[in-house]
Amino acid sequence: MLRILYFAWLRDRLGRSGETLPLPQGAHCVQDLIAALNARGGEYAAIFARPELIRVAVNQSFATIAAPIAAHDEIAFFPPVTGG
Amino acid sequence: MLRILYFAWLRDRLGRSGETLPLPQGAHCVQDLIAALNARGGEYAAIFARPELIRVAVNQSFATIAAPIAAHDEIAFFPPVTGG
Amino acid sequence: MPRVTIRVQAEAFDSAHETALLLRGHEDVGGVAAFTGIVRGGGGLVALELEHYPGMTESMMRRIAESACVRFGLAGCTVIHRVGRLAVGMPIVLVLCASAHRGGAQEATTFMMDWLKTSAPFWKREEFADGRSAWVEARAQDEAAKARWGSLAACDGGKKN
Amino acid sequence: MPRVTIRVQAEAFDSAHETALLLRGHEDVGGVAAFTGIVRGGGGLVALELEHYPGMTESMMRRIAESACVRFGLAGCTVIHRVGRLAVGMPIVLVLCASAHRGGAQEATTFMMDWLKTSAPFWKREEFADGRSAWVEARAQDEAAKARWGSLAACDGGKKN
Repeated sequence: MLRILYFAWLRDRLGRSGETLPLPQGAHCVQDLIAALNARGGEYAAIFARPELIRVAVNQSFATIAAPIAAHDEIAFFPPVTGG
Repeated sequence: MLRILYFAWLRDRLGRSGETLPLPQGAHCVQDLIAALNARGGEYAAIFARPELIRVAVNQSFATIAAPIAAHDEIAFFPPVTGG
Repeated sequence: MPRVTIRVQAEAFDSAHETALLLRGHEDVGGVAAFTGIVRGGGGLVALELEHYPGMTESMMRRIAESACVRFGLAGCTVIHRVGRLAVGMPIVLVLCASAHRGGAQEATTFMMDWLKTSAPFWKREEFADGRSAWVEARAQDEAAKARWGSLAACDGGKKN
Repeated sequence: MPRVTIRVQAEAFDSAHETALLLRGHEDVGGVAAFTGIVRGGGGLVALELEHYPGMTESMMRRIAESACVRFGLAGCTVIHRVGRLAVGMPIVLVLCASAHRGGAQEATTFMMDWLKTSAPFWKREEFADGRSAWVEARAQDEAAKARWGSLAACDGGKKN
């Protein structure tokens, strides 16, 4: 199972901080996962149809949407960071 | 009377931290005072014959050797500063 | 080995105590540069709520700190970032850099703040006196500030093994 | 009015306490940059003896601090310089600059240290383990560091009235 995490306003909009999910059929990279989430419609579509608004980490390192994913990966979606 | 102060290695070499002195005859600027001190010979000459080694303050502000001086001024001689 | 300390905590920090810990036993340090970020008031702001990504935050902070130690030849550095609700006037973040010479410590502090602001997964929500609340948006100028340091293999989007 | 604190003292200072005093009642501060100078060991050095020119020291420190407040728009700054005998590892000098934004506070700290090192009348004598002792010579690079800030009417050799 993939472990998906949502932070900041993504979590607020989706109403959840994370979920577990089997690797979607034929998904090889982050972009494939985004397409699967987008296909859910509703708030998911509102967010994942605009990937330029979100940042991704795969296994706790920043990643691009082209980054490969595999079963058991931890994939986090969040807005650009604003700490410091 | 002028109040003359010496700091750091100037004080060590001259064996005194200061002195009071009447304004030397015809002295109008720091350079004239330096000439009068240099004329004493000994350690005074060793130091004041090389004014490039020393820095001057007149009434507690940095000054050049061309700065005017007058009776009752406080004139300090010291090496370049090394604080901080 | 440089002495690197990383912490994410709700509690306040004591910069003098942290400086003493950083310096302990280091006779080759000539200066410690520090930056303390504070919740700035204005526009009716009451507090910030700081959220982070536990695990990734600490590992990114450590990578940034270790890069700074190598790049600026630091004797050590300490980075403490607070989370949770922080009222106006409260300290949010502390960066301490110890070095033989002043310039390295000061530059390293700037470097660490520029990277922290853009590469450590923290998010701020603002709470206002009138009850409004809003997530802070990232600023393009923070990315520009980071960019002037060039790429940082250990921090710049590399995939961790 | 910026809050300026200047002190020359033999005693140690507490940077956290000084930071709290500097910030008290200032809701418009977003960051405090600090630099603490430390007696760096090496080459058999045991201690420094710090001498100053009482009166002129304080007035130069104040002029430098007030210039920094104007130039960098600081909410305030604190400069504390110790004198007397300071063993290796002891703090010598503390500069704190508080500002709405980070960059101003950090730049102001560098500016103040560059000016302090070249324009405040302090002198250091080094004491070594073998009994030798020698006055520290001024470094050309300190003058060069100051020079990059351009002239500073209030500090640059002007005669005080």
